[in-house]
Amino acid sequence: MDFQLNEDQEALRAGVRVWCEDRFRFEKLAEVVQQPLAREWWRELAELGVFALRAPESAGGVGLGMAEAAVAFVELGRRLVPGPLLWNLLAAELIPGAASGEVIVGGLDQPQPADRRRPSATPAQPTDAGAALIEYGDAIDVLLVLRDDGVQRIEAAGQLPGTLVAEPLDPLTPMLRVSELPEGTIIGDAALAARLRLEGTALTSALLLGIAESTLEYAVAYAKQREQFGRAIASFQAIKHFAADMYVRQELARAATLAAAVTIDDPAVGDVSRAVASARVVAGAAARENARKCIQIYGGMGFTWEMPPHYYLKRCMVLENTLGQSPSHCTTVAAHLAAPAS
Amino acid sequence: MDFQLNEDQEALRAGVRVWCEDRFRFEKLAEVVQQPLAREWWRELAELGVFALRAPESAGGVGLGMAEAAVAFVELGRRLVPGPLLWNLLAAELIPGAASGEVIVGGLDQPQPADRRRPSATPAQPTDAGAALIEYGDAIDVLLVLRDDGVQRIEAAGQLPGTLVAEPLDPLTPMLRVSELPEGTIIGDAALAARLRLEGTALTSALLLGIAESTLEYAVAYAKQREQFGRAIASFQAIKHFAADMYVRQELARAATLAAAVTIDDPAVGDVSRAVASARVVAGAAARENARKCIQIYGGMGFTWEMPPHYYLKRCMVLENTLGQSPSHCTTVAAHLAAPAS
Amino acid sequence: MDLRYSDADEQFRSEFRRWLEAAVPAHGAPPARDDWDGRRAWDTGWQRKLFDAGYAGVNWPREYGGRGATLTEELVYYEEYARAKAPYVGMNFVGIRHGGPTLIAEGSEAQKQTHLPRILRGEEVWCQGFSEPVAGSDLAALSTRAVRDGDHYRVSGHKIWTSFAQQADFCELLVRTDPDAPKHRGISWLIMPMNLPGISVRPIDTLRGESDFAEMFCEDVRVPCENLVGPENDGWRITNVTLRFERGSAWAQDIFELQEYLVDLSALVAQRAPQDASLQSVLGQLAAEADALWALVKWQLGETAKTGVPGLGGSALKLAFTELTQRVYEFGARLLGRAALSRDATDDPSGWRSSDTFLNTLSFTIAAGSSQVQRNLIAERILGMPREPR
Amino acid sequence: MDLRYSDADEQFRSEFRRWLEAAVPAHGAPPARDDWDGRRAWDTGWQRKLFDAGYAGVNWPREYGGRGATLTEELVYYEEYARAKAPYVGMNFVGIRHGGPTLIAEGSEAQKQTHLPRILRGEEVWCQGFSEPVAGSDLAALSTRAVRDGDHYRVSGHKIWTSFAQQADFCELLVRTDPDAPKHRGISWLIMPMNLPGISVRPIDTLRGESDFAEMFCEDVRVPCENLVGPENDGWRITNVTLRFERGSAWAQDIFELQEYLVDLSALVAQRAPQDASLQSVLGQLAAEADALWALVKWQLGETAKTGVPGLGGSALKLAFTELTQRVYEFGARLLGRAALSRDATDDPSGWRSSDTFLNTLSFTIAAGSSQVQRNLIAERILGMPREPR
Repeated sequence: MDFQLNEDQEALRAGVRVWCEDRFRFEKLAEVVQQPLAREWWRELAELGVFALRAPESAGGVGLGMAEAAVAFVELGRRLVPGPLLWNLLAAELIPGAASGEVIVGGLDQPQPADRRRPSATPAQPTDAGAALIEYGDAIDVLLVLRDDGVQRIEAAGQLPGTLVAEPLDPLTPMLRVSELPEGTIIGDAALAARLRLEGTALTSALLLGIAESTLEYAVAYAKQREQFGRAIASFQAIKHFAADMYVRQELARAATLAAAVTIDDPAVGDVSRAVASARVVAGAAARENARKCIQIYGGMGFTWEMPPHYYLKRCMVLENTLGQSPSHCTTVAAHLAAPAS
Repeated sequence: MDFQLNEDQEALRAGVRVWCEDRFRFEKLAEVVQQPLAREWWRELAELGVFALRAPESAGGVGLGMAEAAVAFVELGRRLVPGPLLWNLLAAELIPGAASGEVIVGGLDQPQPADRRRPSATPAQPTDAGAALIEYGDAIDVLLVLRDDGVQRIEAAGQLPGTLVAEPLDPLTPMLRVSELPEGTIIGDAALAARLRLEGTALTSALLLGIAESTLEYAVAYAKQREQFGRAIASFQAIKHFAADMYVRQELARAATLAAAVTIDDPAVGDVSRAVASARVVAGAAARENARKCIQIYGGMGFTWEMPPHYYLKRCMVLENTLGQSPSHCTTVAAHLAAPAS
Repeated sequence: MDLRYSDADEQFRSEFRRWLEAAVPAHGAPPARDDWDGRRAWDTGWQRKLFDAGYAGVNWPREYGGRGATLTEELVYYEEYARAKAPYVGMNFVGIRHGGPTLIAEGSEAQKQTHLPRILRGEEVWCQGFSEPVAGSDLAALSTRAVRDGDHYRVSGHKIWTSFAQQADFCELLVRTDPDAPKHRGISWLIMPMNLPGISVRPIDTLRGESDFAEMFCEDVRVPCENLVGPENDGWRITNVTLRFERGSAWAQDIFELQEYLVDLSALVAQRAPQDASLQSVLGQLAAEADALWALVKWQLGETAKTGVPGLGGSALKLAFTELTQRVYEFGARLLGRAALSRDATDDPSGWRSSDTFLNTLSFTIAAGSSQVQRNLIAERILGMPREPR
Repeated sequence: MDLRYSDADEQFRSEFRRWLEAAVPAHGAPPARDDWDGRRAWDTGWQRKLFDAGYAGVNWPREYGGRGATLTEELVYYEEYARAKAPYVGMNFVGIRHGGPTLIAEGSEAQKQTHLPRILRGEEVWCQGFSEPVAGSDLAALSTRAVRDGDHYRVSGHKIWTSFAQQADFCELLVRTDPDAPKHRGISWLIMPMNLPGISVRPIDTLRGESDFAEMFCEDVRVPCENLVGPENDGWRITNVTLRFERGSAWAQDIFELQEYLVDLSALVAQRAPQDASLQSVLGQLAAEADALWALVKWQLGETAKTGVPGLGGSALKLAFTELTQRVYEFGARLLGRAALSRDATDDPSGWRSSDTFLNTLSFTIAAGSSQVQRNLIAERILGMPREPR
C-alpha cells in the first residue's frame, strides 16, 4: 500500500496543469465563453493523452489506469476546462477517433425510473424536459447514450434536431434541447452501460474535486488581500472557520475520489460500486459547499460575473446532475451497508 | 391582531417563573434528582392553576386557553420541572383529580404503524422496547393511552407491572419498562385521541422552547465570564456566531409555538394541524441545537454532571420522543402543502 | 395574543384582492431583461396604477400620497400582493423601500413634499450610493468626500453596487463631510440628482448576466446644500434608522412568496416522485421554517406596535429568511434535475425559473449586511457579547 | 497510488484475527462502571494478554517490547481490532496512546527502559496532567509551578480532566518552570509518580454519571529531576509532537468501528422501516463520509511514510471524525425512538447502547483541542491565514 501519487502520476498532473494554466487561465475565460468547444484545443487535450490514458497501448492508447485519468481530470476541473470531457474518455475504446480527439463524443444518461425498469426497454426518447438537454449538443460528432439495457451510438455530426437553450446555467456548457433523438445503433450491452456509468461517475468526482480545490484557493487568496474594519478578512474567525471546513471537505473528497479510482483499477482492494458512490457524495458536497462559501467570502464581488466563483458553482451544478444526483448515490452506499460485499 | 403577550399572560408567566425559580433553581436540582416526582409540589403546581388552566370555570378550571397553557409550559421547560406535566394538563377535563393535582396522570402514545392501521384495533400492548418505556411509570396514579381508535384509561396506582430502568437517559425522567399493560377502560373516541395528540404536541413545543431559551441564556452568561487567550470567549467570533444562531432558532421557535397555541384557541386564524406540526419541528430543532451548542461553549465543563447543559440536552431528547419525532411532523407539514386547507 | 385580522383588515383584503385579480394580468408580461427603457416604463407604470387605485405607499402618510395603513393592513397587503404574483417592485426598489422611508423619518418638509408623491406615482426612480470598493461590510469606512462650497457640496468619490444607476433620477448618497471626525461621526446623507455634471456610471454584470448593478464615479459634482437630509455629520444614525426599517417588515412579502413557491414545489414532487419519503421530509422541514418565519413577522409587528419602532430582531429575521431562501431554491433546483441546467423559463415546469432564482438568492446573504455582519449585530447588540479586539 | 496490502500484511491479519477470535470472548464481560479495582484489573489484564501474544505496542520499537510494525500492519491491526470488538484501551489510554509515544520520541534511554515495557505489560497506568481550570483551549496558559530544589522539582498547582487519576501510577505532567519567559517557552514535561505526598484527587462526574475524570491538586510535591523529559522549558514543543501523533492514526480504529456501527444501524433500519427512503438516504450520506475518512487515514499514512512525520492534516481528520461521530450516534439514537430514553444495554437492539454512546461523543469535539481550536489550526498553519488581533 502506498496511497500517494507516484512520480509518473506527479508528472502527468504537472503536464496537464501547465497546459490548463496556459489555455484556460481565468483571464482568458471571457474568450472561451464565446466558443466553449473548439476542435483545436480538443486535439491538444488528446495529444496530452487525456482521452487515451486508459486505452491499451495496442490500440494506440497510453495503457494507464483510472487513477491516472482521475489525476488528470482533477486538473481539468480546477481550470473549468469545458467540453464533454468524460464522454470522450469513456468512448476512447468504443468509438474510433475519440482517443485522438478527432471525433468529439457527447453523452446522455437515460436510466429508467425504478417503477419502469421491469417492462421491456422503453424507447430511447427524452421523457421530461431535463432529460432532453444535451451538453454541447450542437457541436458533438457522436452521441453516446447509456441505457439500463445497453449502450447506443447516435450520429450527431453537429446536427442533432433541437433548439439551443438561450440561457444555459453554466455559460461554458451550452445545452441543446432535443425533442426527438435520431435512430442509433447498439454498441454495447447492459454490463458495459453499468461499467461506463461507474467510470463516468468516478471522473465526475474528479472534476468536482478540482472545483473544491480551486474555490478554496481563490477564497483564501481573496480573504488574505481583502481588508475590512482595518484588517484582512482572513483574520476574522468566521472566515477562517469557513475556510477550515472547506479544507476538510477538500481533503475528504480527494482521498475518497482517488481511492475510488484506484479501486476501479484494482477491485481486490474494495467494493467498486460503493467506493465510487461514496466518492461522488463527498466530492459533490465539497464542490458545492466550497463554491457557495467562496461566493460568500468574496462578498459583493462574489455576485459579479467578472469574478471566478460563480463559474465554479454553475459547473458544479452541471456535474452534480451528471450520471445521478448525490441522493441517489447515497442510496447506493446504503444498499451496500445492508448487503456488504464480504 | 396583537401577537404579543397581554397583561394577564405576562402576569401568569411571572407567577410561574417565580415558583420555578424558588422550587427548581439549578442549585436544588441534585435534590430533585433523588425524587423527581413529589406530590407536594405537584399540588403546588396545580394551585398555580397550571393543570386547570384550560378547564372551564364550571368544572373548577380557570377557563383560559392553550395560549396561556403554552406560556406557562415555556417556564416549566426553562427550569426543567419534571413530571408528566402535559398528561396531567390534558387529563384535566377527563380524569377527576387531575386538575387539582391530587391524581398524577402519566401517558403513553400508541400510534399504529401506517401499514397496520387498516386492520381492526391492535391490542394495546407495547410493540417494541421503546414503546414499553413509561415516564414516571412507578409514581403515577392513572395512565392515559392514546390510540388511533380512542383514548384508554388504565389504573396504575404506582403499581404498573414492570421494572425500573437502571440508567434512564434523563436523570429527572425515570422510566418504567412495562412488559404487559393491564386492562383499561375506553374513555374517548378517535377524535378525542387526535385532539389530545395535537394539544400535547403544542405543549411539548412549549417545553422545548423553554429549553432553547434557557440554554441560550446559560451559554451567553458562561461565555461572558469564561476567559481564554486573555479575553472572554464571548468575544470570539466563532462563539458569537454560535450564540447568534441560537438566538435566531429561539425566536423562530417562540413565534411558531405561540402561534400554534393561538391557532388551537382560534382555528379561524389558520390550519391547526399544520401550525402545531411546524411549531414542533422548529422548537425541536431550537432545543436540540441550542443544548448541543451550550455544551460545546461550556467546553470541558459542559461535559460534567455538575453543570446545567447536559440536563437540558437529555430532557430535550425525552421531549423529542414524545408524541412523534420531528421527521414525522415534517411529513405532516408536507402533506398540508400538497393539500392546503383553504 | 391574538392572530385574527379585524373586519376592516378583511374588508381591505377583499378589495385589494379583487383589484389585483384584474390589474395584474392587464399589466402584461415584463419586457426583456436588457430592455432598460422598457423595464423602467413597465415598473413605473405599475407603480402608477397602484397609486391611482390608492394602493401605493401602503404604510406612508396620507398627506404625501400614501395609504397610511395600519400595521396589520400592511401585512394583508403583502400577503395579497404575493398571492397575486403582482410585479416585483423592480426599479422602484430604492425609492419605495429605502429612500422614501428615510425622508418620511428624517427629511425636511420640503424634501418630503418634493419627492414622496413623485416616488409613489412612479415619476422618480432612485438608486443607492452607499457601498464603496473598500467600504462594504465596513460601510462606515466610506471615503467619498463632500466639501462645502457656498450653497453647494462638491462631491467626489467612487460608489459600487449602485443598482439601476443608469435609470435613476436621484441617488441616496452617503458622503464624508468631516474627514477628521471618528469614522461614524463624519458622514452625511444627501439626495443627489443623477443628471448633474461629473457623474459617470459603469454597469457591473451580476452572476446572472444582468447589469442591474453599477459603479458610479463622482468628480466634483455640485449638490445643493438643501439636499442634505438631517443634520450634517449625522448620516450614520439616519442610515441605521433606515436599515432597521429595511430589515423589518420588508421581508413579509418575500416570506409569503416563499411559501407559495413551496406549494408549487410540492405539486412537482407529487407529480414526479410521490413515493419518495425523503423529499416529503425535506419539503416539510423547509415549509415549517417558512411558517415560523411568517409567525415571527407577526410577532415582531406586535413588538413594533407596542414600542413604535422596529426592534433589533430584524437582524434575526433577515438572517433566517435569507439563509432559508437559499436552501429552498437550491432544493427546487435539485428537484428539477437536469432541467435546472437551463435558465430558460420553458424548462422549469414549476413556473419559477428555479435555478436562475437560486442564483439570485446568493446575493441575499451578502447584501444589506452579510449573514456574518448580522450574526455580529445579534451577538453584540441583542445578547450583549463583547466586540472583538481590533 | 496503490491500496493493496502486501502478502505479509495479510499474513499478519489472519494471524491476529485468529488470535482475537479466541482471546476476546475468553476475556469475558467488563466489570461494573464503578468497580474501579475491577476495571483496572480487566483493562490491564487484557493489555497483558496482548503483550504475551506479541500484539502490544503495535508501532512501538521492538527493543522496548513493542511489535515494531510497519504503517500498513498498524492499519491492519486497527481494522481487525475494531472488527473483533476487542476491549477498549480503557485505563491504559494515556500510557499507550500518549505518554509512551512521547517517551519513545523524546525520553532518555533510562526513561524508556523503565516505563515502556511496563506500560505494554499493563503494569503501569498513566494519567494526564495537562489542562487546568483556567488553561483549557489555551493550554499554554497553564500555571502549575515547578521550582527546582536540589535534585527535585517542587510542584504546586491545580490540574483538571485528569482521567483515571485515582487509579494511575504515573502522571504526564506539564508544569511551568520559567514564569518569566513568554508563555510557550517556560513549560516542562515531567513524569510524576502518583504515590508522592502532596497529591490529592477529587473525582469529577461526567454527564454520563461516571467519574472517569478528576481534578488533581499538587501541594509541594517533590518530583525527582531525572523525571524531566527532554530539556527544561522545552515542554511545549514536546507536547506538540505528541499531540500531533495523537491526532493522527489513533483515529483509525475509531473510524473502522464507526463503519461497523453503521452496518448494524442499517440492519435495524431494514427491520423497522425498510420502506423509508429518507432513512436510507441519511444512512448512505453518513456512510459515505465514514468511507472518505477511512480513505483519508490511508492517504495521510502515505504522507507520513513519505516524510517520516505525521502532517498537519491530523487536525482535519480529528475535526471531521469527531463531528461525524456525533451525527452518526445522534442518528442512531433517533432511530431507536423512545428506547433511546434508557441507557440500559437491554433497551438497545443494535447492541451499541446508542444514546449513552452519543452522550460520550459530545466530549470528542471538546477534548484534545476543540473543533474551534482545530479550525483555527487548519486556517493558520495549513492555509496560512493571519492570527486574530489580541
